[in-house]
Amino acid sequence: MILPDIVEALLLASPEPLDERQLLSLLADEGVDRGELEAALARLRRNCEGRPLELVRVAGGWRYQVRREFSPWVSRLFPEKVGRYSRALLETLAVIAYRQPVTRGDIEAIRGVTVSSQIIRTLEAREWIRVVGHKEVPGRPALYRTTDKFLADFNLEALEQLPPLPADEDKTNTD
Amino acid sequence: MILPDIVEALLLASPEPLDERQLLSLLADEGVDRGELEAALARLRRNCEGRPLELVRVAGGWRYQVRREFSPWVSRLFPEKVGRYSRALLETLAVIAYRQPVTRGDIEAIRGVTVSSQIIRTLEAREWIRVVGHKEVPGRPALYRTTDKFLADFNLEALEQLPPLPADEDKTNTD
Amino acid sequence: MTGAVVAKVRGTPLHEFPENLYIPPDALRVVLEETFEGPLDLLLYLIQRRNLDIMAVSVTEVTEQYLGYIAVMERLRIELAAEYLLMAALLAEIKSRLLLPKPAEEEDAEEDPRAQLVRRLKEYERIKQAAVELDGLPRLGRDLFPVLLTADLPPRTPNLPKVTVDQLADAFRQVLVRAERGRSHAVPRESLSVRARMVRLLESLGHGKPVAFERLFDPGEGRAGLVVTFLALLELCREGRIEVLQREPLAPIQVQLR
Repeated sequence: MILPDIVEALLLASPEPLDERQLLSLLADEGVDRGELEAALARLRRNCEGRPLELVRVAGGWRYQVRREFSPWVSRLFPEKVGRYSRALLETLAVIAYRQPVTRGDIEAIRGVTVSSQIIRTLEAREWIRVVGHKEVPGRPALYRTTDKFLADFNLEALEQLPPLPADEDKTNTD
Repeated sequence: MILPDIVEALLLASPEPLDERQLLSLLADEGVDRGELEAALARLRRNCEGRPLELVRVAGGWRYQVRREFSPWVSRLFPEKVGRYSRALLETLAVIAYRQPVTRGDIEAIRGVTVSSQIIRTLEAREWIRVVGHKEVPGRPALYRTTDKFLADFNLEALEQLPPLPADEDKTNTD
Repeated sequence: MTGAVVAKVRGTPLHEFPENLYIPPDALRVVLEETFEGPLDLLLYLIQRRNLDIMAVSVTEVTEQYLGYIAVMERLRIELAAEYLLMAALLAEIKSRLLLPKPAEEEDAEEDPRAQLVRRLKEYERIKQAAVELDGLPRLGRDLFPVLLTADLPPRTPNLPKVTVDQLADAFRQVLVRAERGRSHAVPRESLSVRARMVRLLESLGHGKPVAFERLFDPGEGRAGLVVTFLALLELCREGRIEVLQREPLAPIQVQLR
């Protein structure tokens, strides 16, 4: 058995992305070191060239996925999942992603409308956001942050990879 | 896009195996015929040679799977939880081991609580106890003994090797 | 705008918002509820329709238009979300300030509501844009699909719990200790609980009517409890406090106070 094959087998069979630390611990008996693992991962990435799947690094680890070009066909497998979200949900998610941690009050101040509990529940059910604490103001409102699963589901490794917000020339946005 | 790539993408992303009929209906817009599909599948099978995954025909259709040779590593992804036996089970087994042959009534008298049939079944399923006869009293209750497998599993050659119980000699001496 | 459906009114698509203030009355509610994400969004639309920069916008003009919408809504008695009315009040205030000469010393007293509004509009515009871009990112389940393969694993021998001989000896010691404890305290405790059970039985028979024999037993108590109840019944019989009746052979047994 050679290392890249074993790593490929692990990543293909894992329901969740696996990061380097997890892979090294799965391969502890074989005494694989980090350098060898990284070389194996690099090789597996190259092996995907010209193939319908790709190996990507997202938040949480490495994941094999079918390339975007094939979504017209693959999405036919999941006709019920349209994957369309309302503007209200996307705007709420955007406020949390770009301004985290935020309370519902913060979201309402930015969007100018009440935040529906349904939207918050949907975002929590998708595990895209979670409560990370409470703001020390009267009522102790919950503070929301996005999760690693949010990043992974949007094909991102870190928050810094989010598309930049349009420039804020006049710096009126304090605090 | 070429047909084998599309079929590969579909099979890699599908949670269930796909048979030829399903694949043809997913590719209806492309006007793929059965011969072309079969050629694509044959090619995909060949492409797997020497790789950690294989394309196999199972009851529901075609599916990619990780080869058996990789199970030593892949099974580490799914560690099995080792259960624990309840105190009631251990005590029942202990009473049978130290006081055999015993009836359920004897076990209940010693432990002071009812013996669940589930426990007796579990112990019989592990082949640690078995019925060796019936007590000649009304109802003719079954008499249980431990088995040779019990001795083997507990690393004993004979019942005499069971740890001696100080309380056995002087039953009132219970500090 | 032309081409894209901006709203549907009873199934008829509207391809653009009518110029000026006229919106078919039926459409107004739909437009406000489904096309705009609130008053900031409506204001942004009014500004962008003129292709203007937020900073350069004539507050007076936008305010006129916004208040115009609100006035139509009120005339049609369409219930408006509170946020729209709040914005109308803010705009009215800004407009009134612009009409009045500004006293110089009030400059820094509080933030100019116009500047505040512009700041909010810009922040909202940024988030609105960010939401569009977020939606444009390749998303798992829509554009990208995770590969999760079945692994061909050999059947596993079930991983049965392990027990050592010491654990077994331990378990038996515990049984013996418990049995011993049970014996030494058995007599006083048992007689006490029979006494108590007799009192309870007398209470439950207190209303004088006969009670079915089985109803006096609670199977949930377990063997010991059932035995205590039975002993209590026998004791009550012996003392002549209760009588046990059976109208004919195999008929239900009944218990009542004597």
